[in-house]
Amino acid sequence: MSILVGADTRLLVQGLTGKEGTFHTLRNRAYGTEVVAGVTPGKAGQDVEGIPVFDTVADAVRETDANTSMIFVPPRFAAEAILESADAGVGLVVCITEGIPVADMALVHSFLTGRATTLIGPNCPGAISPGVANVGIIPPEVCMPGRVGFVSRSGTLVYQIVHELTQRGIGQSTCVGMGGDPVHGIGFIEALAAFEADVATDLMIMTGEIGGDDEERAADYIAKQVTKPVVAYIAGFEAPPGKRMGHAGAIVTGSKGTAAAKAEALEAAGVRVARDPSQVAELVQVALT
Amino acid sequence: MSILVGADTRLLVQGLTGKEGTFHTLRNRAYGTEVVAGVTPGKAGQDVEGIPVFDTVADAVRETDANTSMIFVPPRFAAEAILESADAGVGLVVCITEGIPVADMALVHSFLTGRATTLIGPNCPGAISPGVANVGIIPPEVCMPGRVGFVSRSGTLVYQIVHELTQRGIGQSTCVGMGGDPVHGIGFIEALAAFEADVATDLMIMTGEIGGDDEERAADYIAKQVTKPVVAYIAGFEAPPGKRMGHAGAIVTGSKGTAAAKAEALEAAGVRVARDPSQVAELVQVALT
Amino acid sequence: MDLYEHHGKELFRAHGIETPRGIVAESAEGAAEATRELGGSSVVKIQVQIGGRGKGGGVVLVDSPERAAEEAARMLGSDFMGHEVTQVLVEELLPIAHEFYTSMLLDRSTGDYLAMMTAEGGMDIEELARTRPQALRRVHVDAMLGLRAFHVRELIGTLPVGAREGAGDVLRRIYELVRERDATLVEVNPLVQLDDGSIVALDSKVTVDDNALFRHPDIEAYAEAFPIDPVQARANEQGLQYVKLEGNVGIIGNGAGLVMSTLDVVARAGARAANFLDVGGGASADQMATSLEVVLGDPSVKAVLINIFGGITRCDLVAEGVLGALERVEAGVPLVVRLDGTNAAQGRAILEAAAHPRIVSTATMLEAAERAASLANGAAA
Amino acid sequence: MDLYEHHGKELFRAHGIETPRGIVAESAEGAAEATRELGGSSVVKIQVQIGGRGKGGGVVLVDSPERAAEEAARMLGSDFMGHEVTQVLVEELLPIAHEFYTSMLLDRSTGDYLAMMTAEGGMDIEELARTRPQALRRVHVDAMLGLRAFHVRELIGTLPVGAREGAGDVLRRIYELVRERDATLVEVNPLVQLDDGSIVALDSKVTVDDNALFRHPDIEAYAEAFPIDPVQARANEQGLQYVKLEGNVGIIGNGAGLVMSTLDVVARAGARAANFLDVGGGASADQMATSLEVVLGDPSVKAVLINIFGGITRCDLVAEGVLGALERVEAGVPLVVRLDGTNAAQGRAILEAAAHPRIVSTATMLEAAERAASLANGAAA
Repeated sequence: MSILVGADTRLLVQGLTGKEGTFHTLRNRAYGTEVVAGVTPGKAGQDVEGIPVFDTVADAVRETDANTSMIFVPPRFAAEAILESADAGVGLVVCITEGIPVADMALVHSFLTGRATTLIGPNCPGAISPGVANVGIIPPEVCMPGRVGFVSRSGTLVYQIVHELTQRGIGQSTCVGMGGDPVHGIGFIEALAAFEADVATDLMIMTGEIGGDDEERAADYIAKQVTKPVVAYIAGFEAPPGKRMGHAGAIVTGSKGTAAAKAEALEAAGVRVARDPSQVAELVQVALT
Repeated sequence: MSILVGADTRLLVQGLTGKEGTFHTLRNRAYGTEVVAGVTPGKAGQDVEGIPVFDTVADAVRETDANTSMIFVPPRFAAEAILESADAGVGLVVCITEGIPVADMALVHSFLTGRATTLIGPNCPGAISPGVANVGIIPPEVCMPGRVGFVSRSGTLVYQIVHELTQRGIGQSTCVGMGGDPVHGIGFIEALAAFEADVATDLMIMTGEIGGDDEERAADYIAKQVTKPVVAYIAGFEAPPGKRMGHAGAIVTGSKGTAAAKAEALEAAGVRVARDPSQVAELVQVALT
Repeated sequence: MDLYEHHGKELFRAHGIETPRGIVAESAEGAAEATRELGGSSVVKIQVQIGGRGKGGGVVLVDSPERAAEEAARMLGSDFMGHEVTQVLVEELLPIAHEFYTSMLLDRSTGDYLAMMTAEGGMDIEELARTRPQALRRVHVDAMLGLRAFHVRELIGTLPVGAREGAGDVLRRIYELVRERDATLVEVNPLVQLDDGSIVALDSKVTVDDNALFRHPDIEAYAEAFPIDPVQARANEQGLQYVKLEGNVGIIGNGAGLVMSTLDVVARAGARAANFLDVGGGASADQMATSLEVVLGDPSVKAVLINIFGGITRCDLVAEGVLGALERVEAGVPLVVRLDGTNAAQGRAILEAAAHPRIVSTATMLEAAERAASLANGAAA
Repeated sequence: MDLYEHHGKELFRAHGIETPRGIVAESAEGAAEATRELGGSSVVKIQVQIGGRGKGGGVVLVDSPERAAEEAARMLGSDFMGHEVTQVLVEELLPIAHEFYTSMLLDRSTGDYLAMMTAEGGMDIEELARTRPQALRRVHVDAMLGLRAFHVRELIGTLPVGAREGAGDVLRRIYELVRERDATLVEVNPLVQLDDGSIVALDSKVTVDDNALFRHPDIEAYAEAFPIDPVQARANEQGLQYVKLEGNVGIIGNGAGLVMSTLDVVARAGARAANFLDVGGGASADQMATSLEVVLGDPSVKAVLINIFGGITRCDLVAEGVLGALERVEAGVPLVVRLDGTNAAQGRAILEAAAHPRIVSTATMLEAAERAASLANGAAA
């Protein structure tokens, strides 16, 4: 079992015919993900190693029953690509693209509110359910099937920590890189809720970063709704305070947003918080035994 | 018990200071509805018979914890008024205003999708839970408390049929006039679902009209999801076929939309369909005994 | 409001959608002159507020001004499916390479816009939708999201590659027209590609939301070209919803549902309604008087049924309105009056006190319908 | 990108928001001349990419051109909280009746825009939000819904009645600016009403989304006025995220999370990072070489830690990049290299085979941090 991506994933790829799109799609397919379609305007009728290409997501969905979309289109077109998939009723959209203007994402956020599409990303490595399906760019070699769920804002920290879990023989149910953009889709809370409900997940890991208040809100949620053990890691204790955004920014986030405040909030919610990435695997092992 | 409006209704009225707004609001209050606020831009600080007036819905909600809004503003401002209440988090909006441009309602429809605001109307008489609360213009004299739920597209048919129910001593849990505009809020399905879940409702009545396919979809829903008895009446068997909307309209609705087709669909779903309004009360009496 | 084809095309041109050159004529000579201007041949099309003109002989190709005059003479003043013809549109003939179909309309069952397009413009579209739905592209457009590039790509997908860009452009302009002019329907059948590659709307069917006409005085003014029905005009002036029907029982009621229902009940009582007339909510004495004038002005009416259920409307005022009207209008036929709801007792008392010889007061809707039907049938017999 | 006040005001004026007359000066004489032009008195304000200038002596009222020159001389070339001052803005003094505060920003926790306004412009806004939140109106604006009349009415609710219409107009213009120019923050503190009733933005703080600069070449060009840091410029050119810090361990890693984490681990190992440098995903040999040049160019660096976890990035290419860089750049300090993930074994083998005297290869991140810290501290001792 797993969350978000799995045996019933039928993947279409927006931007399949681009260099990165082709490379990662073929890697995902080689891993066992069912890749059913690509979408590139103007290239309908072509194929990429046997994967048929369509002009629109609606066409691709109608012809192939795709239920998941992975997006590799350039930043200036990526928000539109998310809207296209949502409008076509695709259930899960994984947007890998980095550098999307945040105003475009604010429109996406508004449109997705209350609609039946879940978004992962943008600027994220995607999600992998080891041994079953990989949608995105997480290197599957570092993963192994198992019962730990993992959600992270950072991509490379996913690779790093999953690698260490695997080295200790601790497998994963699903690893999700939610991306660190200011306005993004699925967050810690949605991922934790899914793991909490997933019978094949025994424990979850979340790794956060300075900025925003996603981790603080996750801590609240864990305190109230999560019964499975949670291990966390927060990066950025030593990060510079960053550019001051005027008074308004401080009013929005209050004293929240620092790594220390986040770690504290999580610990107060009963989460074991690692002090460096390598400690995560240790804490998981302790929690599982 | 009841649906939509009841003892916990805290009503604010957009357009309270207008002639109609004042008249019906005071009638609603006299009936026992808790009216907590009015909203008229530029009239903050005034009051109408002790009901405080605010400039914005957000203000009114903040100061009075209003949870329901009734709208009496002129058609060209009414959609904006609905958006204002939805944006301020008001849970139920009852829009009485008639003649709102349908394009304005299409925007409202989009914004409300997936948001936590229920809309009744526009161009509707509102909802009454006899003996408890009245939000709208249904004359409460014709109602009596009881266990029949009623939802109707037509206003005057509500009055007519409720009157006959009451004359036979059959009381109502809640009567809802959903309005007959092309794009509207709550429909038969939402009302029937609420009545189905309401422990104080034993039977529901729905009265429809020619046009659209709300009744056909309700019939599908009843067949699949409703266990309580349903009595229906459809008006418009003798109505002229109306202006031809070009081929496109016919493609949208197919053969649906006639009173006969609607009555047939409902009967096929096990609904008792009255042949004239007065027969409704008879059928209800039979069903209840 | 359903627009004439030539008014719809005026809107098309204002939004950059190409149409054939056309001239409106109100006389046979005018049609001949127009055809001469267009080079000696043309297509002559009756202008009415309904579709289906092609099948009904309302669209004719002519190869000379004389033929144009003949056809226009036949058309003008005739009745086309209940619509009086006062104008014809005379248009140039164009070299057509392909015929397509497109439409955009407000979809009441989904609360958004539905856009459709197919490469098979010559076909019967309803038939096509039934038999080969894959040939007809249908796209729902959320009002806040608007028509997006991906919607357009989807819609043009069945068209020949060389026509797609131009057709996509037309779609964007139609959507703009729909949103900016409050159209609830725009249908172009056929939309054609000419030999030179350009995309032209050969026909137009445009419906504009009556509730939004206050925003579009220019469109409202199109109604001046419609043939005038004085009874209808009188009713509209007073804000009454009036539709002429085929029976002999005049109907006046408040609320569309109740009036429709009254029609049904009268039919079940063995008669047919002569009209649909909804006085609306909060009917005043004045509106009631005008309603009576309108209904009594119809010579086929043999009895009138006034069916009022008082909500906002107060029955005492209705009773006074009826009596007041009878001082201004002579009632040659019996009036069956049924008052119920707000202040019904007072209303009935007022009627009883007046003891007007033509007024029959009844307590229930069914009884009222039966009395009115039997009075009308008795009169007819 | 955080704009200078005078650039922000240029955007304000382009969107119809009034600002005081102002002249940018880059010399004491320029400031004097500007003050003369403005009538002999002015306010002189340093231009830097951060706020808090008022408290730091960065804003001074002067009553003569000579005083303006003095203040400008003091300001120009100075360091204001780590920012070099190269420009001052000289503005006219205005007769102020009321001071307000307003701002609009993209709120990452709700994914929409947050607009705020209060009549109390002189106050410390963070303090006000804490102590008397009812005095600060806060309104969330959904991006598809846009700023509506009711939002504006809510926001201006605490202002004097005579200022509301004008302030509402400013709010609409700010929203337009935010949406059309991809601003993620616009703050006006104070927004003032003059004695004549007009509403004027006395200050501007504008941040524009870096990801959207491709849509706004005019705004991107504002960066030309910023003081140039050659190291930073070099890094930016290669698409590297580089931030100078205070320690002595140079850091190179891939992915913001991993680099931040590396900073933390080095700190726990007893040293401090000299910089943050993220080579990004799919780092090429070329980027690796530039990264090393950038980091080694910092004289405070006593050891370098290269921490790569290969995902898209291939460790063999990283190893080759490091060796290639060392042919171009002389490394006067030790380089601790930790390679893991995609092709890590090959990468480590390449380094081993090269046996470069400065390179220390380690297997884990913790070990790498400890080695780098002790090497840097040893060198420092």
